[in-house]
Amino acid sequence: MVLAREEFMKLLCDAIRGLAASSILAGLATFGVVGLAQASDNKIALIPGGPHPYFAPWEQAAADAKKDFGIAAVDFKVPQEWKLNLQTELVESLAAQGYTAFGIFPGDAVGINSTMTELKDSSIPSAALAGCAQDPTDAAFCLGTDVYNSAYLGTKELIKAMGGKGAIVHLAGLLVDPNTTLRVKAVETAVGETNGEVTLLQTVADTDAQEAADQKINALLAAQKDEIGGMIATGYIPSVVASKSLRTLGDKRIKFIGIDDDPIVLEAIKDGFVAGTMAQNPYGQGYIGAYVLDLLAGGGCTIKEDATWIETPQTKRFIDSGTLVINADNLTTYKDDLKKVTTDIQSSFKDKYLTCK
Amino acid sequence: MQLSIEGVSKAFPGVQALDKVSFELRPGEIQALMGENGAGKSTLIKIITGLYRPDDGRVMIDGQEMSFQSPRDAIAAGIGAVHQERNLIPRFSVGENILLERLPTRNGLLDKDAIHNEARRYLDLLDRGIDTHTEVRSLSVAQMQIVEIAKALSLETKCLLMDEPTASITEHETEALFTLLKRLRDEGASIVFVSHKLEEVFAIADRVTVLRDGKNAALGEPMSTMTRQNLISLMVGREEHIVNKPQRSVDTGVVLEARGLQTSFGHRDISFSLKRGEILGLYGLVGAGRSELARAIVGAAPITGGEVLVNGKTADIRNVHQALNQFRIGYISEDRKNEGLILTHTIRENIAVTIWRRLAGALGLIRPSAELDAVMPYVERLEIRTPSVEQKVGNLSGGNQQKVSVAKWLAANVEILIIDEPTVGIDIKTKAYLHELIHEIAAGGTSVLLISSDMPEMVALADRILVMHDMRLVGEVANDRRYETVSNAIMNRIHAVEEERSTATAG
Amino acid sequence: MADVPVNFFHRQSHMTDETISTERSRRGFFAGASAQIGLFAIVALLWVIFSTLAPGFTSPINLFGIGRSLAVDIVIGFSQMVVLATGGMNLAVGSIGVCAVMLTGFLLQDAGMPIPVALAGGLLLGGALGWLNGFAIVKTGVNAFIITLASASLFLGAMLILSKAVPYNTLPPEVGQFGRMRIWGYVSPLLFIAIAIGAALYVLYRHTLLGRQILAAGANPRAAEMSGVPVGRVIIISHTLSGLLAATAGIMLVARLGAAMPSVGGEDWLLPSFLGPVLGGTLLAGGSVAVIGTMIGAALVTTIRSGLLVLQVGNFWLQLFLGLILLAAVMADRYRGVFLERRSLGRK
Amino acid sequence: MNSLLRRFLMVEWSGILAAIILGSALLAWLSPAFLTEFNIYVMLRSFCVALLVGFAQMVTLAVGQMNISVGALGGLVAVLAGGMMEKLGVPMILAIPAAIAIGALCGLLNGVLTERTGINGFIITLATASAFTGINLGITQSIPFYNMPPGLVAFGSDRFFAFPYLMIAPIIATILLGLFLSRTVPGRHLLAVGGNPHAAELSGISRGRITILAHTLSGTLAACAAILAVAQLGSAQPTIGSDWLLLSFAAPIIGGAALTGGHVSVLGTTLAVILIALIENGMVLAKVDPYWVQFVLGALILAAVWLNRWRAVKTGTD
Repeated sequence: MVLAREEFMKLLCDAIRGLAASSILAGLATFGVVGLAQASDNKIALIPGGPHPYFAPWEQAAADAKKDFGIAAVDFKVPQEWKLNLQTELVESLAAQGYTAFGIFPGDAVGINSTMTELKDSSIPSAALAGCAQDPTDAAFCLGTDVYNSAYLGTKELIKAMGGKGAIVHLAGLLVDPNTTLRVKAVETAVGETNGEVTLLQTVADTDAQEAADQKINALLAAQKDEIGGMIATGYIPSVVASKSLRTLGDKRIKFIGIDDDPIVLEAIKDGFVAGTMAQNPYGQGYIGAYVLDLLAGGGCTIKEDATWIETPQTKRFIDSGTLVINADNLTTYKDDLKKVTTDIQSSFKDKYLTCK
Repeated sequence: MQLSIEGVSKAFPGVQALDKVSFELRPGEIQALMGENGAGKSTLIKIITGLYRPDDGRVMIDGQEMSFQSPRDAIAAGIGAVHQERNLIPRFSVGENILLERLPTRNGLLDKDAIHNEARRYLDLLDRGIDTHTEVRSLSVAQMQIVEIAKALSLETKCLLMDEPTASITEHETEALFTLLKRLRDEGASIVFVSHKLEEVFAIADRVTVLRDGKNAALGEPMSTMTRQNLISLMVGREEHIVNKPQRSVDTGVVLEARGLQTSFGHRDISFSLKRGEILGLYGLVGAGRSELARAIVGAAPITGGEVLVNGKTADIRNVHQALNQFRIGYISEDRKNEGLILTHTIRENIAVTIWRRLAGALGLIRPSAELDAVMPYVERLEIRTPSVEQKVGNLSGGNQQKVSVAKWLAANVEILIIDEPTVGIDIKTKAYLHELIHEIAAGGTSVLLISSDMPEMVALADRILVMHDMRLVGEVANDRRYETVSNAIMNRIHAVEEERSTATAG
Repeated sequence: MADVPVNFFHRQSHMTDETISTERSRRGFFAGASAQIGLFAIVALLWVIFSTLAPGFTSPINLFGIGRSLAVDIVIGFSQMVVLATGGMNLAVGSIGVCAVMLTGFLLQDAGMPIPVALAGGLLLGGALGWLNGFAIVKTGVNAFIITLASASLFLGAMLILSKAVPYNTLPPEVGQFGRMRIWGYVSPLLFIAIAIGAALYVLYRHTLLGRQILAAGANPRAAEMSGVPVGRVIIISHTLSGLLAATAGIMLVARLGAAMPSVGGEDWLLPSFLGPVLGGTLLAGGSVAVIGTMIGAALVTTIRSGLLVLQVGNFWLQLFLGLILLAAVMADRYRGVFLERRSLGRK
Repeated sequence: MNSLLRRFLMVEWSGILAAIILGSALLAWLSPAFLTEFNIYVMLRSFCVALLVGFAQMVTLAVGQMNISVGALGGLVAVLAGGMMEKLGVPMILAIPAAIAIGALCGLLNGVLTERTGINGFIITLATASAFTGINLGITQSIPFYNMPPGLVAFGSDRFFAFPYLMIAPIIATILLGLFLSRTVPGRHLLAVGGNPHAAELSGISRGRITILAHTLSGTLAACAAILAVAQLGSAQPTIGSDWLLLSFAAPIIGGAALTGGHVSVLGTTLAVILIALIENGMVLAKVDPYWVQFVLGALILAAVWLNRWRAVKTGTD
């Protein structure tokens, strides 16, 4: 039964590959004059840290990139669980199957490095997408949200929404995740810059699981909702849970900045319970990532070492995939803004960051 | 109920437990089922009660062939049983245990009053002293046995199988049970009675079936035609009985001495001495505190006062490890399933457990061949019947298990051996053999403290007999191997103490 | 408590009896080892199937990957197995592992110690934390589940407090090179470490005083105590060994990842630590271990997972097939055992 | 009076209760927010799901089994309920019972597989856990169902003073389960099989059927917990249940259950869940440094268990 299914899927894959090849040929015939990007026979895998709604747009991004850039295959491959060893096993297995480039979200910014080194040793380029791998790293570049900057800007935004003074609380993710440490620092820095006008009341960590987040955030509100002037969440789950708790509480006095565009958060922004959220650009990360990896894997291009990389606490080769604040004003238009950012980065990437033959 | 078993066979890996065995039970009779340990009695009972399915042969009730898939079916067909193993739920109350599979309910919920009233009815037939609300795990072994019997009775089945029901209960309770069984028989019930105690079989059974090596040695012979001797020879295949060992006087140095011992069990002022090569009997009724004293001596229970001297030096024994390795004292527990043996381990490992330290060479390595060499002499000497020493002890019959638990302490080669009820639930042949052995090791210079409630055994073996009653030593009796005088002397001591106490409380 | 028969765990006893504490000599090697052979046959069958269906399965890079993750899983399995042998369990394997990882990282990176010293430090810490578990269990008499549940939290917490969760990612390059090293092109040296530990444990349980005492204490603590086995000491030693093995697994991961991170270990190790031993035939009730079985059990899971990855089963459905194949494998093994048992009876 | 105290101390969970009282007093003194209506509501609400999860494991422990799949099963039920309501438009009144029935069915499957194959329940439920998670992820592709009926969401967040409506379910479950285990025939048989399987079988109790019953009940309870989690979170998240496993064992065992079966305590489990909720709430209230949270959690669990142990040794109810 199972095997029959595998057989079937293999056939299906072959069929799709055949179709793709013929359509590319047809495409070349038709648009040859226009000069569409050369069709490549690269197989690119986009790999998130684990199953997570944030990465859902990658699937579409992969399909679009494959079509737009004429790549043999761009596949979205998800590790079974949010565990480093499952992610690395997936990468190794795909490498064994002949994938030629990898766009990886480093679920663990440090832990992924040895796998990237191994990929490089086998001349397979890899890039960190959505989040960065910690230097020293063999990732070709990092295209994503600068977690430090995002948290810093978010805190700034929050302070602005609070009118420049008050006490805030930071809802952080897994404490053992190196990114969490950066975010904690970023929030502390932003608070520090107010010269005491704003104080950091408390940092609540390990809010990455639904129920833990629910329990901790509600307990926090119960304990000090009168003292709290604002809250910032730097994780997907606490952002969702806090939006919901504030709605339940019906308290619009407490200002809240979340992260990512989960429907619950957007809804809460619309109804005024949430001041804003730090948007990221998952689609753009996947789309541009696939585009660049294709260029690198083909051997035609190499990374330009002296390009105008942004330097972050995590890595020296960072490209911001676009960080913007979604608030009531741009709630309906932010997607277009992000699209524009995506197009801008993609069209200038080759010249800015690559050396091509 | 007419129960007939025709040509039933049952094999286990390595053993043919039953080989074309027949058995026939009529309404209104008590039939004894006899045989040595391992003869196949328990297997037969498990087939009748639906726990095992026979490989071959038929089980018929009132002329109809039955095929029990589980004990449930057997109970439904009207067969109740008291099994040899303890079959109670430790954390449940006595009442619930008795009525376990058909707890009375009212409106879908358990009717606690009904449970206890109902259970009370059956319990009262045997013993009024047990409260039906008590949790079973806090009962004594004897009380648990009573509960088991009450549980079987409560099924009110027409057929009752009793596998060693009297093994751990007092004489008084046994009498009550017998009266009851006879009454049930007269009311038309069919009863199978399994026991190693010949006296009991003669006292209660109408007919007897004997098994030997998984085959019928006798089938439904009337008891009236039987004598003790021919019943024994049917079981063991030759004549055998308990022989008193020659009287000895041991006049050597003291190896173990207790001075004014007190324990947390309530022992007070226990003083005695054990000489080299002596067999010192410790007699007492169930609950007198003998096993507890033994446990305290070997360090398995705390001593709260007084002192123990080994070879004249004060010995502070904190655990069995120390007792064995430092003071060379061993204790053969009466509770072989829980304390004596590791049932899931092999014979080899069970015997060698006490000598691993000695066998271990450099880096603590044990060579299996050395282990085997150390173990085999005891397996052979004790005639432990097994296809291989790699057999798990849990698969052996009770008698062979007991031999293993003795063997491991023989292997340990200790100077002082405390032997606790060595022959309970053991067939006559093995019992005689163990007696021979105990005598032999004492003659070889090992000092033995023998705990037993089996008076003939005590008289046959001990050089001196200490009498224990209610956590105190109440006297010492010299053993001249004359059963009447010795047993009278012992019982007199116990009665005297009882009387003293009742006058004291009356006064 | 002690009078409660602990037999529910024993239900699987026929399918499991591996090596140690079971019949062997008279019934011959194959009868004794048949349980592992069955599981081994299933693993082998899966290898045949996967390599036929997906040629990438036996490519050097994939074999190397399988071997390397298997090595760590095996040692994690061992760290649980040694306490299962005493009838206890250790929920703190992951926490001990990560503590050892972070100490090793600290010694290498911040303290600048030479590699052998740092490794010894990590292992020593693992052993010490294990000893602490064992000591608490024996002295308080509270069951191992609760003690190690609490200590898992304590150890992890202490690590966080001391390290502030900052990873050590500039270790000497030799560490990472060792983790990436390939012998004959497709074998990781880590696999040899795991096998060497397996061999040592096999000897421990089969041929040493301590091993025998551990198994006796696990099978029936009261009987063992009454036979002169120092049960308390044996339990403490087993927990120390468990801590040592957890630390070993952690340090193997340091080599594999080239960094010491606070995110390895923890709760993530919990299920894998039970999976190998239990699939391989170690009884949860204690008194038996299956060293080779643990290795094969871990191999079974790694094989299925890797095979499904190579076969490119749909993104999110992989977990389902993993469960189904695992179920099929254990059932096949079980029925093979039942079948053999029937046949051996039939011959008599 | 003294004997009353002694009798109280004889009860096995009295140590845990004492720890709760002690802890509450301490928190009330430390943080004025502790006894506010809203905080009590928050604590009660956080305890609902955890309690049902603890019960789901408790019934399998009672019969001497384990259910590794509680969380996976819960996650599957949550997304199935969510999917039915959002994608298929099934009304809440039908979708919830149907989802719970599916949970019961999954439990039944666990039970039947364990019983028929004779394979250790640990392995079986480990494998089914993987299968359940696989179906969950396959259906959702890890994207939650967001649009839950307002009635359900309101049920999950509304309150009557400090009393969350959500708590109605665990209260009913506690009472029913307490009655079931102490006062009904199948309940007693369940404990009998766990306490001494051999004896139970010899008494004519069908061990197989009782084992299957326990697993089915476990599945049902896990499913109820999942529905409560959906109501509480306001969306059907595929990650529901992913962190239930350890909690599911910790609650009954801290509450006095024997891992070997045959002995569980509904009240003990409840108190253990309260204790855990209290510790977690207290750590937020007391503003414990995040780096210290894990450490303090472990230390407090250890302290509570040690207190109970000390009590047991002192009263001889070891």
